[in-house]
Amino acid sequence: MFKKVLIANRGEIARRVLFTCREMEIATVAVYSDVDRRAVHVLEADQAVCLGAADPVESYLNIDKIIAAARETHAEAIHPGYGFLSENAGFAERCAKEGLVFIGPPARVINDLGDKITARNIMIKGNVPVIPGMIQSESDPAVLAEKATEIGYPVMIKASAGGGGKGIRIVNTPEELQASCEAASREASVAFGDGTIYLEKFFTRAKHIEFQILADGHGNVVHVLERECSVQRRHQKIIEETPSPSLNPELRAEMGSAAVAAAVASRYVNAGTVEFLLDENNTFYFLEVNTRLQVEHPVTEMITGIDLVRQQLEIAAGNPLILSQDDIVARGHAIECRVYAEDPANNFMPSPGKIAYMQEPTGPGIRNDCGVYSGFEVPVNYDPILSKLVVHARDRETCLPRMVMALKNYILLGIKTPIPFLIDVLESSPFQKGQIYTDFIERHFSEWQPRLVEADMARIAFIVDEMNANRRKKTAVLSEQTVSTPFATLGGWRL
Amino acid sequence: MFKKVLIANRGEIARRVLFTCREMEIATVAVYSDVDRRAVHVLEADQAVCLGAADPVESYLNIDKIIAAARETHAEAIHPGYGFLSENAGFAERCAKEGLVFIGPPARVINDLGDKITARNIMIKGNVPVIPGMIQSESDPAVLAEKATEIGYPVMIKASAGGGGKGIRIVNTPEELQASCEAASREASVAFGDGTIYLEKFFTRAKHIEFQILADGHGNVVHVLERECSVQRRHQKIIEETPSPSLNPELRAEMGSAAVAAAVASRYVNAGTVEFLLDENNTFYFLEVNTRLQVEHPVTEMITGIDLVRQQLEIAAGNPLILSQDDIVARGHAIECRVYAEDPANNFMPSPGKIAYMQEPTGPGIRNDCGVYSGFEVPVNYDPILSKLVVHARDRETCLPRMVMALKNYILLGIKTPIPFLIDVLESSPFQKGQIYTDFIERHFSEWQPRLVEADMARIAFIVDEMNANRRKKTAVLSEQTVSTPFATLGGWRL
Amino acid sequence: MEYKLKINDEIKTIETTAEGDDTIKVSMEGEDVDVAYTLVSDHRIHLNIDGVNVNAFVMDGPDGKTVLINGVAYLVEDVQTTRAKKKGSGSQTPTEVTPITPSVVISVPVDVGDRVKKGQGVVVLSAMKMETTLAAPFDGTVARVNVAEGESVSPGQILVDIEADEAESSAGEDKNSKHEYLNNIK
Amino acid sequence: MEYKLKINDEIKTIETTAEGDDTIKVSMEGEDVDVAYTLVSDHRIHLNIDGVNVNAFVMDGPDGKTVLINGVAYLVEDVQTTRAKKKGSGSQTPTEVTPITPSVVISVPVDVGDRVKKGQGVVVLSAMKMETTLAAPFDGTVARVNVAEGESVSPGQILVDIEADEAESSAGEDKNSKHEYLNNIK
Repeated sequence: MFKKVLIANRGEIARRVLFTCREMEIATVAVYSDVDRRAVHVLEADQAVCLGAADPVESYLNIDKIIAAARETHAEAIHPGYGFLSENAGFAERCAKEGLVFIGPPARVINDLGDKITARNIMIKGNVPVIPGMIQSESDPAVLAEKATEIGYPVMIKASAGGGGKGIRIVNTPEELQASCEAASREASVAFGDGTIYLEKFFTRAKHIEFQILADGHGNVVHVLERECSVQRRHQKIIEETPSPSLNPELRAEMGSAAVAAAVASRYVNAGTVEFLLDENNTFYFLEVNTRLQVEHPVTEMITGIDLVRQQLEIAAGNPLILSQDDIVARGHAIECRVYAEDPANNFMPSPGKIAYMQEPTGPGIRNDCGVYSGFEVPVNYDPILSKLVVHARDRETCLPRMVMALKNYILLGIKTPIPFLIDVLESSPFQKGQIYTDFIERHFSEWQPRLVEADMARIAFIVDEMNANRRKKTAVLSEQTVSTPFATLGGWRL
Repeated sequence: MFKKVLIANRGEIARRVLFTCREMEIATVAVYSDVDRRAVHVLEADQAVCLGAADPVESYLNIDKIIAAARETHAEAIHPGYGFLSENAGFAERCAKEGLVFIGPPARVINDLGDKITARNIMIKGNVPVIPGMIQSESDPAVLAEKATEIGYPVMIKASAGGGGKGIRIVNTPEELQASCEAASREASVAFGDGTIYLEKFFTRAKHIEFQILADGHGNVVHVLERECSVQRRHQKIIEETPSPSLNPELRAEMGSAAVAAAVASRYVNAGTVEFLLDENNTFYFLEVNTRLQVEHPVTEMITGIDLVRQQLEIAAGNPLILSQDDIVARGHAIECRVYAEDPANNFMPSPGKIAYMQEPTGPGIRNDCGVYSGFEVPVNYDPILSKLVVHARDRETCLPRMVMALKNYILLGIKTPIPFLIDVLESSPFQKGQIYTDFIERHFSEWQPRLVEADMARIAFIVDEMNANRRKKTAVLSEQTVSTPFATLGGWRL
Repeated sequence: MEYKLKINDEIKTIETTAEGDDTIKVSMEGEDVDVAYTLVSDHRIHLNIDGVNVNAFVMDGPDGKTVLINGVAYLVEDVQTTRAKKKGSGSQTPTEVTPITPSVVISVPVDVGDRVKKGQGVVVLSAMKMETTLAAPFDGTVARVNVAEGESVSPGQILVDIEADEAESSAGEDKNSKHEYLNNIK
Repeated sequence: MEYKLKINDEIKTIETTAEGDDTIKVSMEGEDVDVAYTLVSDHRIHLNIDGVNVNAFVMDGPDGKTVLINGVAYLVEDVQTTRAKKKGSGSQTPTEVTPITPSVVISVPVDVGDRVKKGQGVVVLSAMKMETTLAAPFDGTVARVNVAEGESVSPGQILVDIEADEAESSAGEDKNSKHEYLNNIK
């Protein structure tokens, strides 16, 4: 096993990797940008190397600097986490060239699966069902219009190099097609440096079900069950759970086999996730493979007892999988809520700022993979995830109140969070019944505002606090972050 | 199910019960003494009733006041936690008389098993192996001397009404016998109001293995596997784990059956724990039944996924067990460390006081059942337990570094804790090898002092802190609690 | 003491009388409640309101206090004190080009002298991977651009000064070629 | 700055030179190290000592600072400043009957006028369910009993005043009948 690993990421996921490394007695090297000197991963790693300016291009996306940091600290391997360089084939290749182990799939696999069209073709050859759509990218409007008619509206425009909901457009009528294709291509171009697009059938009432896979360098492949990730806002998952309330054992086995087939077809190595779309007739289609550790990996860990980061490290070190498919058995139910610095009542606008006070929920079956702390200033420069709150209980019915309780006991002052929104979603009748589709939020919660049922208690708390105001150290009053304006409009997501 | 439950306890165990009640949508009533107004169970319960003065007799042991609190708040049932009134048959009886459900076994069972001699006789009739020893209590020195010779030295003097290590004496030679019997009787008299004693064979290299049992009111009984609790200081457990490194599947099945037989023989109802002694030849003997939730119950919950408090509530409400013996399967390994307010370098002397700062460890597989918080003043009047730190991992080998990491990340300033001691125990070779006997601490750690390997770093931290001393709100300097004196000697434990 | 406390546009008048240590009597719009409280920490208050226990977490802000109860944050303003302090800002329609949240400037698709229409994008910002476009609050002419690409900006900071037309102009063609870059998907 | 810092009887002399913001040079007994630090919170300091990262949690106390590193608490005393402050107490043999820790008095097995021998129990205390017996520090006569059963007492408080014999007496029978109540199991 490696003696030292560099973690090329920040916040909660860097800390997550750090935990497992420490347990395996692997020394850790954190890297950080100028604004992250006080970030948890820097405080907790054995060593930390400053990369440079806040802009990711100068720090977390800067391959040369990261390689230099690994050299300087004599790290043997690099864990990329998720986001940043985790699905960058060039980075994986560079690591290999430098004699460093990239903890993830080989560059070839990242390349093949990163190009959505290539991935579709691999899956078709591997007998993995794919969504009706184009098998090559296109820029000719006439061809696109013809294909769209062939597939049948609504269609979805996707970026060939895409991921994370970027460069995606849904087109309902032929009239919108051309403008949408141009916009999507432009957005993809900005986000990925590649404006290539293609079309797929769009399913209005679909579910997003994904399977965790593990594949070693010796030809062993297993799937580690599914995750239900249909609850999304702006194509980004916010609540994930496992087992999926939509699968029965037969369908689970069938989709699990397809996930393994996808891994085999792409000659996959390390941990990955095969994403499927499940339509209302329980027919499933391959969507894409995420060639990295997934944000929502903890729900799988909770129900299987498997440490996925440890598996990644073992595989990267060349060890064979010790798990066989029969060893992988679910126990109970797990749910994850992503807690972002954002305002759920205002279109999920980011809400960076200083965390004046934080208190994490605790209790049996509660895990909070957290990247921030009281007094930490959440930087404006990166993804707004603060933590992933995960609960585990014997079944879904028990899991739901446990998560609601945990959310109510999760105190974050100084920034806005989706906590009240998440509570309302979890307590809603369609969620409780498992009627979850990718349009869940738009359908049920598009005009969501917090229910201010305890306003009178809040007024009383105000008065009591005011009467005892002198007990608190006077801190500089935080700057205004609450005014909503109709003149701010949301744009696309940047990498 | 009950609509409202009164929790007749305090601190971490009251909070533990509260968590499950909340998940089951059962309203909670906390009770508290004058010094506990700021205690966690008071802050987190739906309602709280003040019982009276700090002295347990005026509050947590005061049956009349607790019954009145239950009446006043219309609670339907009372959960006694552990300690205090949890094994008080009179309290259970009084609850029944008042139409309140006591969440624990019937008074009859508590009575029978609370008297160690009666319990021994029940077990002998039920074919549960007992330790060679007397089957009735005795006060005649001549008879005691004769019995001791019959049993063979060393012998152990035990209080018939005993528990928690009180009233216990080990006698190695006939000369010591009479004085020890007198001292033990006196101590038992003070602790339990009953000076009755008896003799048992003493095993120098024994292990303490206990089995969790669950029995409903419909005749269903299961065991929920074992806990290894051999690491004890002053006859009090400090580290518990499951599975026991000493059991193989055959022995586990055999002892589990004996535990079920013990439950059946005593007509047990609700959750309980059958304690066994395991000698060097892997022969096991019945020790006693604890007729309540055990401090160390979380390790069982971690490996089985069963919420034992929920089981207690279901059984108390008259529902049949939905678990069969085959449903109870271990996954992974779990360890618990008890974190007390005490000084491990000074004979584990209690260290009450104000917690100036607390930071709980977090991470995958870590659970801290905690009854205190930053700013809380740990009262002098009760058991010094602060929290139970529990970790769960795939096997013992992985569990150990996870626990060490969690202990190192558990910050408590203002009081002394056994954390450095626990780390040294966990990292010691005999513990790592599972060579754990009840004399473990005396044998390996009797002269323990902290290893001050990072003293130079501490000096540097002092300087940096001093240079920036003005950043901290000036708080009243805590009173001196560190001087050790040879003139303080330890006495017995009070209930 | 009398308080006039506003939450989400609803103002309630509250009379308080101190009772003993850590207890007050509260009369809210005619209804009387007894409140016992424990100051648990700097930010946490435990309340017992007519027998019901509540944990409130409180923080001061420029517009009042944020009170967090059971996962929901309430912004509570003291109308008596805040009315004087604030100068007609609040939640009215903005008249200035300023970010909602601390951000980094991605691009400024207008130049000094450009004519802009109400609603036209004038600054593109990024905060935490999400892009936001700030639009002109009225028809007018760009008088000054105060920021450049890559700069960090904060709420309250005026990024672009626009001189309003005398009257709301109804004409005004879209002469900014970079405008296509912006897409309103709201 | 020069510090003389004592941990567990070992005193080291340390010279410090401020370097830049949040960095100092430390010379400890002739060895030089570079220290960069981050003040994470009131009690937490992150140190980088010659490239090695350490998290230290620090609290002020009457005898110096408690520094917690990797689970181990170090009591660090500044000998230069504390020597003046303290008056010869410390860890010498105690000469007063005072509790180690806040406790409740269970019983006082001596009366005023009783002759006591060194080591004889004079007060039984309880702290957190554990009983402790305080013993006479020398042979003498009980001059005053300052506490009663059930009272809460703190370190530093003199519970029983004992007037020492002129010379160490060698006789002195055990005339206190309650003495049997005490048992030394150490």
